[in-house]
Amino acid sequence: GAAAARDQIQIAGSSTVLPYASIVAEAFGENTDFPTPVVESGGSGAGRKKLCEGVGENTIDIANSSSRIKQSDIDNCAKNGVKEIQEVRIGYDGIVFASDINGAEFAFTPADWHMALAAKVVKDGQLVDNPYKKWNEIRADLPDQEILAFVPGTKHGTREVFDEKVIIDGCKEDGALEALKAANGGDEKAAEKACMALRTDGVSVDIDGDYTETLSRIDANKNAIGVFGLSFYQNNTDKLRVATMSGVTPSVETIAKGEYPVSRPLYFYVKNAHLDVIPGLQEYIEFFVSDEMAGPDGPLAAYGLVPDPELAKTQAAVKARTPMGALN
Amino acid sequence: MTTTTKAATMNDSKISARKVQVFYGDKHAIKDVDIEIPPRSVTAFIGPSGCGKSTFLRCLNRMNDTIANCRVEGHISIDGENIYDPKVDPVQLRAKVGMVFQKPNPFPKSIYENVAYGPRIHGLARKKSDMDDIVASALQKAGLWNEVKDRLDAPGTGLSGGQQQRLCIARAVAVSPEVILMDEPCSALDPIATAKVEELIHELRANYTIVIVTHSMQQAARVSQRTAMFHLGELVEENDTDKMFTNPDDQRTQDYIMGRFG
Amino acid sequence: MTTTTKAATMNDSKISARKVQVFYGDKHAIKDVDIEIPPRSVTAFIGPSGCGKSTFLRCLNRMNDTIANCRVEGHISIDGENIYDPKVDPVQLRAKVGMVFQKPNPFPKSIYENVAYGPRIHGLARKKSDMDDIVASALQKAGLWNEVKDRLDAPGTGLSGGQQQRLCIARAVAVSPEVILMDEPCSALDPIATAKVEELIHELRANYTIVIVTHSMQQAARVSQRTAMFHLGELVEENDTDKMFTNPDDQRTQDYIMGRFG
Amino acid sequence: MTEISAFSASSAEARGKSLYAADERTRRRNAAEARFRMMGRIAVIIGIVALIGLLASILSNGLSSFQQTYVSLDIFLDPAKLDKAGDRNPEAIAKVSTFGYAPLIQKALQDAMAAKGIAGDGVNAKTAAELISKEAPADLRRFVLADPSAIGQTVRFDLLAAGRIDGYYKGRVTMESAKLDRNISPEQLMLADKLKEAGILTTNFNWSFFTAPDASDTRPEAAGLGVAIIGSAYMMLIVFVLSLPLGVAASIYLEEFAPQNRFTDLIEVNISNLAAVPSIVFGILGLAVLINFVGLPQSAPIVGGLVLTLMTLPTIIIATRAALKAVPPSIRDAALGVGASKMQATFHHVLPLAMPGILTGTIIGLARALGETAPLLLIGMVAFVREYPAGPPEGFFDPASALPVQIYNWTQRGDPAFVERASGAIIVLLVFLLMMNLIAIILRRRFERRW
Amino acid sequence: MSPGIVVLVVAAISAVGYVLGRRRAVSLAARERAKLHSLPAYYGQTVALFAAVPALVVLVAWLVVQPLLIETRVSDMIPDSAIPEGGARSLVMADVRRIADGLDAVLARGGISESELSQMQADVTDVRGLLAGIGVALGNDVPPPVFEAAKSYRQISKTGNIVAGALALALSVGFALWAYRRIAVDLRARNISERFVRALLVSASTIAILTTIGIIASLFFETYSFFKIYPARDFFFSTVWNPQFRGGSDLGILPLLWGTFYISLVALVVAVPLGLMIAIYLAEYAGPSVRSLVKPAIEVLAGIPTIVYGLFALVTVGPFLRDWIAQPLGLGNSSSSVLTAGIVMGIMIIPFVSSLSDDIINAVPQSLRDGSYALGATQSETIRQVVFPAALPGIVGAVLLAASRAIGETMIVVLGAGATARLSLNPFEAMTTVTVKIVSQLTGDTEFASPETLVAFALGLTLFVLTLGLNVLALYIVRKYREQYE
Ligand SMILES: Nc1ncnc2c1ncn2[C@@H]1O[C@H](COP(=O)(O)OP(=O)(O)OP(=O)(O)O)[C@@H](O)[C@H]1O
Ligand SMILES: Nc1ncnc2c1ncn2[C@@H]1O[C@H](COP(=O)(O)OP(=O)(O)OP(=O)(O)O)[C@@H](O)[C@H]1O
Ligand SMILES: [Mg+2]
Ligand SMILES: [Mg+2]
Repeated sequence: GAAAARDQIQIAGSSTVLPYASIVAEAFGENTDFPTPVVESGGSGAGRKKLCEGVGENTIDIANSSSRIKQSDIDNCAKNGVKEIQEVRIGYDGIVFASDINGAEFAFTPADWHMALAAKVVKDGQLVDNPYKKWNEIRADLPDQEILAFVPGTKHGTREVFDEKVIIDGCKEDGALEALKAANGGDEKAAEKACMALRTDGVSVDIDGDYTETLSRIDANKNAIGVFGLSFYQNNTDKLRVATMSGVTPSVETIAKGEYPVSRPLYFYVKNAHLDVIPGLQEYIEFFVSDEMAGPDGPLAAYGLVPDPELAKTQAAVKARTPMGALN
Repeated sequence: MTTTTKAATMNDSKISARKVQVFYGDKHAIKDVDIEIPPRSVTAFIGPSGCGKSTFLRCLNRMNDTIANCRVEGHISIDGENIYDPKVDPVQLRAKVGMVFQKPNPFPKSIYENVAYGPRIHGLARKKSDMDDIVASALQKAGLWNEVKDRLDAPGTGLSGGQQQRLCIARAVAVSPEVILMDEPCSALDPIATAKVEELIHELRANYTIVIVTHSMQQAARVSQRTAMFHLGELVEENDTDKMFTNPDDQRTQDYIMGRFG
Repeated sequence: MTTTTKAATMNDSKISARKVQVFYGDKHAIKDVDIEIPPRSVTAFIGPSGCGKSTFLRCLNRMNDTIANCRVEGHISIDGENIYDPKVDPVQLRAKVGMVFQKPNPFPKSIYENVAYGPRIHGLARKKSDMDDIVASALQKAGLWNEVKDRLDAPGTGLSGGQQQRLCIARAVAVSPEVILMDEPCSALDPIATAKVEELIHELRANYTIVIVTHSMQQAARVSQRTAMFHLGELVEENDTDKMFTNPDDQRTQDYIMGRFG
Repeated sequence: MTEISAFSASSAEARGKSLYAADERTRRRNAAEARFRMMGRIAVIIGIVALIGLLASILSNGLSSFQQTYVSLDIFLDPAKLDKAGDRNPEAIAKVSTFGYAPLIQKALQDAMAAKGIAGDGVNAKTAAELISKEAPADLRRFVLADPSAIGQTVRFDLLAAGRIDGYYKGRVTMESAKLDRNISPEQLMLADKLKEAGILTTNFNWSFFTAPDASDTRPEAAGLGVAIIGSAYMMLIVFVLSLPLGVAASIYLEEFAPQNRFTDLIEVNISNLAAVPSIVFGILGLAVLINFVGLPQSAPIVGGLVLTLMTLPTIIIATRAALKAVPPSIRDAALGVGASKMQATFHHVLPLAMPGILTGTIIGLARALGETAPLLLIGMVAFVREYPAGPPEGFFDPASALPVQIYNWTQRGDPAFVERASGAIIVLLVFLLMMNLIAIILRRRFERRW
Repeated sequence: MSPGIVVLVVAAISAVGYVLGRRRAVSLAARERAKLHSLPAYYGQTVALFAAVPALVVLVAWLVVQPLLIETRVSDMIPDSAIPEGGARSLVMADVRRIADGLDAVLARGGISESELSQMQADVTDVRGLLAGIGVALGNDVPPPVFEAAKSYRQISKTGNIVAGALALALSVGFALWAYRRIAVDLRARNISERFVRALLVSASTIAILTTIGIIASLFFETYSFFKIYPARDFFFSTVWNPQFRGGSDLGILPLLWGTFYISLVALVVAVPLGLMIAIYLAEYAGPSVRSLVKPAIEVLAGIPTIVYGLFALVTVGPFLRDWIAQPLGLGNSSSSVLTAGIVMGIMIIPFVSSLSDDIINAVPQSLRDGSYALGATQSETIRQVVFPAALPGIVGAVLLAASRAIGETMIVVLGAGATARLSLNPFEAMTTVTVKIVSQLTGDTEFASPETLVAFALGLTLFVLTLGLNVLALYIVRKYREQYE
């Protein structure tokens, strides 16, 4: 009944981390006597909220997150008695731009994207409503193809990276940031916000679903460009043609080396109070960050997770159960 | 004598049935009925309960079509046209041959709408005022007008049993069919209301053909010109009403009329 | 004379009603009716269609409770007990006061089940054979046995109008209530079947109290000891049947009986 | 009387005509009738065509998931690798992880190829082993742990082929796509063809699709519906057992017994409003009340079942009330008239007549409950679950997933092999639904009658 | 004595009570030559009910309360020192329960005896190993206080269970006897058991109220915190919906409400006529064999997972509408649109309209149809003017149900209509609904305490209140309309 004790690890959170977590969970279940952990999806935000619900059996042990924990989460945790949390960075997620396999080749720069999708762009020194209809209007060596982009919806962690590493960077590159700053009376924050405002005439389409939806949409609109995770692209290289960004082709190696710009770290957060209580929890997190799993030759890297160059540090921290400090 | 009467009405009979058989599943409800119903007259069907009067009546405007396991054989013609011919449109037939059912079945609508329904689907009224006239006169004919004239908007299902029966009569006459089949139209009526309906039948006789099922010998005698007597699904005798009630050909008729039956 | 009769029956009357008023929403359907119904006798309600006979009848076993907008005021008691008392269980009341409705309403079940239902819920039969006996005798009493004995499993809704009416009578007598209310029980019956039902009423009278609504003066005269005449929701006159039909106190009764009404 | 003769005269022209030849108005009316009927038929056809279209797409995508490609190998369970100490100590054997088993398979494959004289042709031992699922070492390890005495023997295994190879035989992967696909090469496919010819590679019915638990993204070929089917079955059991009686009871009260007053109006409005509440809100309710307040476990079918019950109730209640309302009052009168209590009249007469509508409500309500994912999202059932829940009733409290969850999850995964699995799961779900509804449909036919 | 067994025993007592009660009623009636007030079965039922209900109520209450009591008792036994740094007492208690369960399992296996167990000491015996042997995994070694607590936990809950069981059985037998003794010829047994059933019916219908309270309660607090950090005016009256990761989002509900309304409307425009025509065709025109095949087949439409519809919208309907209608007419070139989602959703909700209406139409008495046919009405006139109005109250219910389903749908909208909030009249443009945004904001990667996530609760509550208003309106209209006819 309800009084029975829980004996499997409960994990919740980001759907980006979910595939990696389930690979690890599966291997963990196979190779130990512990039951296979249960890995829920449901979003990083909800996962962290659940983690901070309190200490006890009917709360989860680990929250997967595709972005760093926020101060509000930590406060909430503290309020509910969840004092020690470990932050474990498991690697990096690459974000790639791809189009239909039979389409044209693209070599982008962040500025191209900003000019293509921003609501306001600088044209001939003037800040105007985005006039571009085709890629080659932006830069002559881009293909003569209508602009249509499927970008992650604003709920996705991917969108945050897209906004910051592509749109804002592009905004800086093409000079729109300066113009917007001038227009906003020098307010940097407002200017950045204005940078991120995307056009609403149907050229930039938000995707609230997942990468499979983007892929299906590209199937239905052959001349569209979609934003994908690296691992998803790697599983569908026969359907998608990846674009280079600033001349670099995205791959596990180029991202690990820091050459390809658009990537973000992935984390999970462990409730230390559960460590000695939930059977196998400590073993699981150690297993997760072990070289066998998260190392460059492990199954996670093979699946498209960019391994963390500082994995050894993480391993040590996990062994020592070092709780995370204040956010910097 | 019977045969001559028959022969006389043969040619110009309004409805004529030949060897009609009706089955409800296995049950043989009507057996080999031959009958001629003259136009512009009232024919009464009499006979003990369950003998098949309603069943036969329903054959005359093909209302039996709506009963799932009911099967009709034989030949029934109206104005010389076989109504069971596949070419015949039962809708047109029923517009021509109206019916008042044994159990009053008002629509769950207002009294006005109950009566106006038929004229409306047949397009008998151009204007609202025409329709008002039709409704009023139909209700008057059925002797219901005085009771309901103040509450034409009240639901027809909220009437008393006898009022519902008269409402159904009004509904049927409102579309002025050529033939009106009435299944015990006065069963729930008091003597005065009955008299009113009989008066209506009398009036209608001038232009219409009327078939009425009744359990009251007196009523049959009062309103009908011809009477048909059914028994156990058979047509025992069909004759002029006067003759029927004074000097029937068949012993069973005699017994039934005398109340010596069953 | 009326008053003395009333006084005489007052003490030992089976049913007594005082200042009964019934409203359907705004409509005042029964106005201030006072009546005493003696036990072991037949009381007939007569009156023109729509005058409130059924309404009043339904008050006597609280069947009006089921009509949403119906409101009853006044005082009705059976065997001296107020049936509208909150303590009274209407179910028990209805087991004691059975009813045959104006429109036959058989259950959509077999003929057998239609009759057996009442005895079953009242636990009147121990064994299957007891039940068979009850069903058979009830159907016999209602004069339906011969027509249906071979098809007791057939649905009750597949009977003819008159057969359904008798089925409902059989259903009501099968539970042997103390009082039986019959709303035009013979309206769809031929004279022989009517005679059979009247015979039944006669028979029942020895032990039961019977109230019957009828439109037939003859029937009222034949079966009832007392007659009550309603008009426009009022009780015009209540009297011994003999007196009522020969020398009524009220002019309206006289007119109605003579057919000079309306 | 004059106006009467007037209108009867006007209609007289319409009358007196032959029944064989329809007059103008009748023709128009008959045309309207024919149109109406045709509209009905078209509506039915649209419905059926939509159904067939959807089913066809599901079937064409999903039927192939009931087939699976296997590789049959004789594997030598090398004691040198599996039990170095040689004392068959279970704990020591358990120390060998699946990574330790992979070389055995690789070797067995090479041996089998050599025995059949199959050349690698540009496929080395490591890439050849990629033809075999990553699930295979786990299978092997499970086998050995269950029976340590098998170490040192050669055992024949039917191992799963990798997802891409499986897809090759289902037409999902072609030589052309393999050229572009970084997960498989045309050479590997050619090798697979040779293995197939040699009888090492076979295609069999995929029983494990129904029994195996979910698998991670790297092993689409191993993913099955076992846990999901159990989870759905548990939840539907709870939903059925609770929602039908509760729904019918509530409807009976509201329709047959409740007085017309503010309170019952409140209940009535509430119920129809609950029907309009998005299902995820029921998930919020489940999380807040059942998990956080009552303390029921996460990811458990009991919570899912209760949440879905609450979600299904309004549907059943609305359908049941409509059905009860449609029963003619004369039936109730008849029963009350012979001295039945209201309760008896309701249960003996009204309820059987309302049964078709009630069953329809149940069918539709359960169909929805079976297919819902959103409310399960918040109570933790949209999850990767590999452990089977225990038998009922304890199993109601164990983590489980559900069929729609599995479908939802699989459609989100990167490997296209999961698309096929998802369609297969949809077929299973529909079959599940039909089996669930079958009783209801048969019962409904028996209760249907016009009166 | 496990609760399951107690329940079985109570059930058995109640069954026996039924038989005996019945028998006693019958024999009393025979002895006193009187008629029983109710059927003998009802006497049996009263005894059975009295035997079962109080006992079960007490048992359930006990089961709810007992763990709480034991928890506090046992929890007191654990010194603070036994609680690890940063941990919580509740987690240690979880360990206690786990050990207690494990010990039960060990006992059940017959590995040790009860007395051995009471002798056992955590610092001597390897409890962890012992339990691991039977498959109960523990996170760490067992400190003695915890082990002692576990032992007494076992002990107390065992005693508790025995007491509860004994109490329940005593109540069951006691009430059964009392009810049995009370049986008399004029006992209103039927009324007693019917009153009980009625109480059941009433409580079943209050579940709706409880659910509503639960929903409001679970939405209210987060909504409240949302409005603390986001101005209500902007939420209710702004026409822009544009959430941002970094804050500073525009969260106006209006475009979402509009999308909800528009898409649902399209869905109903598709589903209601189609569904009604199907219902009418099946109930009035089709033969029994066609009907018995087509009706369940159409019902399958309601059971197909919405993802299938979504993909159908995305891959087939959307591009079709775009290429054949929207682009030629110059109405836009988006493959996701209100119309796409609406049409596909309409197909999905057809069975809600068709199957329920079919049952209702089928229940309209045949005599009404006969009345209409006899006036020379065609079948379609009869259906439209007599059958349909008579069935209307039920049909309204079916349509409301379909509308509700349309409002609550997410997957089809996401794939068919897109995720863009927009206020536009053009049905060929992408829009989205409140429900979609509830799901996506709730399951997104934004932090929970931000307005971007909390807005989901506000959306849920607003939608709840709005549909409540609509339902009140619908009830009012239906009532008013019905008053004319009944
Ligand atoms: N459910 C109802 N709602 C409103 N008015 C009603 C209802 N039932 C009956 N009435 C009205 O109440 C009056 C009395 O009706 P009641 O049925 O008692 O008449 P009755 O004497 O039985 O007539 P009949 O001989 O025609 O059956 C009638 O005017 C009738 O229209
Ligand atoms: N739908 C039906 N299914 C089966 N049998 C039926 C059906 N309707 C009528 N019957 C049977 O057919 C016979 C004739 O019935 P019908 O209704 O024609 O009698 P009736 O002469 O009108 O009697 P009543 O005077 O009682 O109305 C009866 O025995 C009846 O039981
Ligand atoms: Mg008849
Ligand atoms: Mg009456």
